[in-house]
Amino acid sequence: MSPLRDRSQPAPGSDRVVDAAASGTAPLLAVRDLAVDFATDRGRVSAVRGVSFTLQAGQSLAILGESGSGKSVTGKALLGLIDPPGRVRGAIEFEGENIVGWDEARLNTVRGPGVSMVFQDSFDSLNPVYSVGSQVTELLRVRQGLDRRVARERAVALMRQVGIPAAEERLKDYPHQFSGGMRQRMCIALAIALRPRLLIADEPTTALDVTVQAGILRLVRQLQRETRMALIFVTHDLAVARLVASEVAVMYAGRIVERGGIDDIYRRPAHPYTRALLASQPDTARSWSDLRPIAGSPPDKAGIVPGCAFHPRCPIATDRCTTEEPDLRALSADRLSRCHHAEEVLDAAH
Amino acid sequence: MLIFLSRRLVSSVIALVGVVVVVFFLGRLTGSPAHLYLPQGASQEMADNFNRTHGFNDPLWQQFIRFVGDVAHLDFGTSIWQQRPALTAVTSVFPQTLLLAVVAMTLSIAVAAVLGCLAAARRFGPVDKLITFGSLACASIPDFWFALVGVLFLAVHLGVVPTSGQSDLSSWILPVATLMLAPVGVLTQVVRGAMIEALGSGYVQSARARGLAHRRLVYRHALRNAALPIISVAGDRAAGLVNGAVIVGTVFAWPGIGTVMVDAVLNRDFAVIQAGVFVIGLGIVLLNVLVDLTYAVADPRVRVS
Amino acid sequence: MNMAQELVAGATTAPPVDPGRRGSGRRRRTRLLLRSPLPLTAAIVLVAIMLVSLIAPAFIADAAQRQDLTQRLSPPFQLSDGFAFVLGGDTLGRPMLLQLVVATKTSLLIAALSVGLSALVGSAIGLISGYTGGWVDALIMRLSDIIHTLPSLLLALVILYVLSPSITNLIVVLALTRLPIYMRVARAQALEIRERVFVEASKALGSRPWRIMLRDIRPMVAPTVLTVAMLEVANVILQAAGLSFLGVGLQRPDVDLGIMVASGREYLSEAWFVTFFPGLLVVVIALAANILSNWLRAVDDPGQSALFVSRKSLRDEEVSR
Amino acid sequence: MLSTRRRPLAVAAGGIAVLLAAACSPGGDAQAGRTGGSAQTLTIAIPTDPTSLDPCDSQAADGVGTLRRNVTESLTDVDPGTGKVVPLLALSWRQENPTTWTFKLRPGVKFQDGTAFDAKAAAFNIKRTMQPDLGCLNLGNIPDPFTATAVDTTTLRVVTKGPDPILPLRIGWVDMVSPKTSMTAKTSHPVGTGPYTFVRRTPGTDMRFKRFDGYWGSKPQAREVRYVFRSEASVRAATAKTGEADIAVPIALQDATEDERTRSYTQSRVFFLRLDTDKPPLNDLRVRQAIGYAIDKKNIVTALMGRTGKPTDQMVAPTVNGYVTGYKGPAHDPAKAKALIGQAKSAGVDTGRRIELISRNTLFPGSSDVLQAIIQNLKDVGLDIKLTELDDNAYKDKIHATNSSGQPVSMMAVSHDNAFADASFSFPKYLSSSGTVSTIRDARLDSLLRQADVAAGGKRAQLYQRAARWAYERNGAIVPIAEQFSLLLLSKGVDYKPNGLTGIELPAAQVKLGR
Repeated sequence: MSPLRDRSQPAPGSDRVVDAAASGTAPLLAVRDLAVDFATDRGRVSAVRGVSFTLQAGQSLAILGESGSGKSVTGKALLGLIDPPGRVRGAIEFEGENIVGWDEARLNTVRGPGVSMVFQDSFDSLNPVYSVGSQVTELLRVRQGLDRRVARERAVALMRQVGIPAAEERLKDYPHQFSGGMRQRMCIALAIALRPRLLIADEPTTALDVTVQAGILRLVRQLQRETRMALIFVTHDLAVARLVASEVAVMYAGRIVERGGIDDIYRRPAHPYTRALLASQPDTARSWSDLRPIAGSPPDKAGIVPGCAFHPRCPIATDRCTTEEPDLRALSADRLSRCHHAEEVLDAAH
Repeated sequence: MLIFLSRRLVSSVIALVGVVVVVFFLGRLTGSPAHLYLPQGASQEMADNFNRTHGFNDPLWQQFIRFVGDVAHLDFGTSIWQQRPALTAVTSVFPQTLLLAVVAMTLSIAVAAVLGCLAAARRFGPVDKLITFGSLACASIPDFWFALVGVLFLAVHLGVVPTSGQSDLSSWILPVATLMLAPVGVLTQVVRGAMIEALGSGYVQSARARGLAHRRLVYRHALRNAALPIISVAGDRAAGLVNGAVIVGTVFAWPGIGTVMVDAVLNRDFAVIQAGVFVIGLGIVLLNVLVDLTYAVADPRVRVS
Repeated sequence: MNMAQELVAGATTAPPVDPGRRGSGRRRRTRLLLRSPLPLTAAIVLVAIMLVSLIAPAFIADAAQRQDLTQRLSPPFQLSDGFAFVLGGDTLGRPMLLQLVVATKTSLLIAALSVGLSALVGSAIGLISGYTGGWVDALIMRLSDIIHTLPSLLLALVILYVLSPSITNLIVVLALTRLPIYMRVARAQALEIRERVFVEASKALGSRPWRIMLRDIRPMVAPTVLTVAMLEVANVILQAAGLSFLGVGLQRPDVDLGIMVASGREYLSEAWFVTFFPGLLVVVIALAANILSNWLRAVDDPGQSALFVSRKSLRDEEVSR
Repeated sequence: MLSTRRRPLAVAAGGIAVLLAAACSPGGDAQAGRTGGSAQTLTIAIPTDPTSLDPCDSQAADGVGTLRRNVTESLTDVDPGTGKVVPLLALSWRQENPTTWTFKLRPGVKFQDGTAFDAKAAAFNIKRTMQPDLGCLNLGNIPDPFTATAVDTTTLRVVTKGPDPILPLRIGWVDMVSPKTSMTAKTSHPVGTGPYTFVRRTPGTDMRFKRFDGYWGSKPQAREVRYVFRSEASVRAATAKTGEADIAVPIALQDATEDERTRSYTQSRVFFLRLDTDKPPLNDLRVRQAIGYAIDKKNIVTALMGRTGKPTDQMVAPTVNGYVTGYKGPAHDPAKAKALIGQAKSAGVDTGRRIELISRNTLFPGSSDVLQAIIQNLKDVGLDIKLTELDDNAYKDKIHATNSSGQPVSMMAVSHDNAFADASFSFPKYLSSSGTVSTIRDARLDSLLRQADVAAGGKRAQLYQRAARWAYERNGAIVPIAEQFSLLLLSKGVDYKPNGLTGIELPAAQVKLGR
């Protein structure tokens, strides 16, 4: 797919089917034909190439993909965090308003109480020169107009809520004095401090030990249930996604290649990429022979191949796959796949 | 932190004494300044006399031992030229230099902070390019040349500032501007770089994701972090200010350590040279301690480790 | 060096250069250079100045020194006296243009030699210091402190009065005063690299320390030192000019840009061009060198100070963030 | 990156505005230091801080007189117009016999510390100046120390070792300080009998005198005198142009104004080269003479020194009694110079050897250019000359190292003044075998100088002139280049007529402040 085509018209195979499926109540978030590209010295490079999906209040969606698949960029775009030389097109409707093109000040009304985000690197996400307490209270005082004392109480409550022991004493501590897990809990506390209706978590556990991961994931799920906020959980790990999300969108080369209920996809992937992804993960592989890395290397964003983006790495690719790009098709009411051979893959999973 | 500081302080002072020793021997290499202080046609007897009075004809090791003994109780000897204790000769003018340096550095940091932030906020834009080019140009101009052109233009042609000397506030403009030239050039680059890094960092990004206003991001979150490299480079540059003070002293006859040291070198006034080196060195050592302390205040990570 | 500097050394003075990408880096740099107008201009100007000043003096050295008192302070931009006098005549009626060419050669030579000398010696000492560690390191670093503590101009002043000014002494003094910079950069790099696995492996294989330093560490430190050295060229030219101003620079008839600016300054109000042109040339050379080295740092450390990189030439690292 | 916004720009602009405002706003004591001052203060910009503040070092006044005739006075002075010795603290004197003199001192004179000036004080001062331990620079003009005793309060008897016909002139180099001054250590707080009291010197910045109300003579106009040190020549001149100083002295040729505010004065100063005579190729007379022929004085001096120089063939100015009226030295003749060198060469002299031309940075403004031009001339006749400019200390070491075997062959650039206009302050030093800075070893010259030294009046002048002629024609170790004139610049409304003594004494009383 040439970048030119991206610019001139909506990408083919946009996910309108899902819109139709979800058209009961007004969705919390509706993303339409989201495309993000960046200017580089090698020309424009597309990171996200026409992503559409909707999310209902309280719903939890995992965006799954390798690094470079565009999943993180999608997450950032939802918060208006893409800066020049990046460019965002399409529509991001949050509570019915398209935030694409809004200026910072207007975006700031949504950021926080509307949408909030937890980043992968908790160490980098906290300002090293301020105590965690002051970072939380700053937010509460600035955004909610609380006075110093109330903000402090609320900060302690938040820290307790995210499971930080001895919260009161730790207010004065600096980020570097916290362990990785505790730091990520602090980040979560900050992210939920303004009671967002949508929380985007961008690989929040990737940098953590496995034992700590579980705690964070439990916390995220628990918070999501308690506060009834919607959740977009960006990860490369399907097993992790399964613990926190009910829906999953698999991204490859800037597009959603498969979408559906998480358990369903986990059991019966309908795209060869999803299947390969599952096989590459130790905890989903059923035996050593199943555990294998995906052949080939992730696509080079600057030069997308014609046809299906995955075909160079696809074990079942046919001639058609090298020339014709597949649409995201509905396989069932809640199942979408962008593969010419989706049915075969689905059947093979049985 | 305190242990670290005190250890550094001790080793710095040892280094400083080393400097003074090196300067001592360097000075002795030039030989006795007898001819400078004695009449034309002075007899050998007078020269010997002069050397005896000032201890120049003792064996070098004896001179050195005496010197070390004196320095141990901060006695740097008497200035041949000024006929008063060398340390007094230096300390009486050092505050002048210090004041000038502090003013110049403070203004440099302020100007650099403003320009650097501006450039960082408008990264790659024309404003950024202008500021970057300008700051590099600042760092590329010979300071004495700038000073002289300044005198010619501002003092002689326009008459808005005095040519030289220290009098009212306007007499500060040219010396301070001359001293600021290099630091502003370098610091603007540092501020810009540090701000770009800080603004692109995860904590600013995540603070932004929480909807904090841009101003707050720049001035509370980014600037405080960007201050760290600024502090250290500014500290480093402070030593260079003494170089500038020499130029400013020569061109503007600005009172201070610069002129005294140059005159001391010209007059072979070893006692003053040694005392001057010691005082300047001590000043810079203390400045480094101050920088470390400021750093510790600005960065909690340093404080704890 | 204080703690603060140690912490930020990587960020401000010594950008880490990924040694693994040196070969491809050079090509990439060339490619990027061709796309960035300002650094490209700076590079062209520098190369042109270098070529002219290296080749031309062989032909014009005599003409440049030839005095003609009738041309004393003859104004610039007049072709009636020949092209050599297009920038006017100096205080002894020597053609400014030719003097400038010869002076530039000397200045560049002094800068190159003293920067080379201090880079070589400084980084060697820094390497040894960083690699050896312990009391040797402490001693060497205090030594660096000693030199660094003294204002370079005063140090040079004292030394040059003792040694009497000459080109060799000037180069040595300039090299000496800039030594600590390289010592620190090389040491910091050596410290970091020392910890890397392959040096450990080398050690395990029984290599002698100097072999490790020479074969394994030196090639990785070199690029950083080079970048710093580039920046230093401008500084050294300026410093040499300052020394000429204080009367301890070169000795006529040897002529560098510094002595031209310095001796011409007395005629500032009467014949501006005698000091203006050499001054301008100092600024141009220093500025070009500054721009180039700034740009080099930017290329090697894009997040930091990508300065003259146009929006277009931003690297794709940004995309995957 | 964040998208751009107005706010940081506004903040930045505001910041700059504040800075500019702060930098430009006038201070509380604005203008206080701007003008040289009210009519009360006379401000004089001079190049450097005096090396010594002891009046017995006043001859090394670095080209500008400060203390003499302001803070201190001596027994006698010279009338700059006539060159005659005139009374100052001594009212009259008489030569009792060839080695004994009696001075009648001015009564009722007080030092600024209240001590009375009497014969005892004068004797104290003569003893102090002659004291070898003190190393007074003025001793350079007193080759043979003399002694003094007080006969009564106003009568002083001075005894010289040998006959010294110019003792009344020479004794002018003994500046009188209060007898409370240390005999063994130099002072940095001089107390004299002059119209001004020394207040303080701030090293590297300025020096202040204030009017002494107990002065015996008439009160000078300025209540205060302030010397400011401006080493950068253009800046020094600028201080008088802008009115920050009333007088800038000396100034460089290129800083001179066209109007009458720029005044020139002579210090009976001559710029010459002093050649080695003991090392090849300069040990050959022909080579030394060739140098005289090779240098195009007229052209160089006219072009480079302008009104500050006049080509001369003699090492003293016309005011000095050793000046030979009508004497013409070798004219510019490169062909002859080449021929002489050729002769020397064929006689086996190594004429290709490199000769060092040693000068000092501060010889005179623009000296470096003049020397380079001279070198060009010498190169043109086939000599190899290298310029070495030293600072004062190294230069003084070199000039005293006459004919020392370890040194490479050299010639020195010398700028020598003789304000008191007696050849004895010049010739013995440079021409006699025992001269401290002389490279000449010539018995005939020695004897002429010895005779001249003890002669007086017309005989003295005649003998000195014979010695001079002999040295110029038969020896060639001294190559005179130019008689020098100094320039000073007056601020608007200030009047001062410089004279032959300005270089060593600039009495503030002679300056008229217009304001």
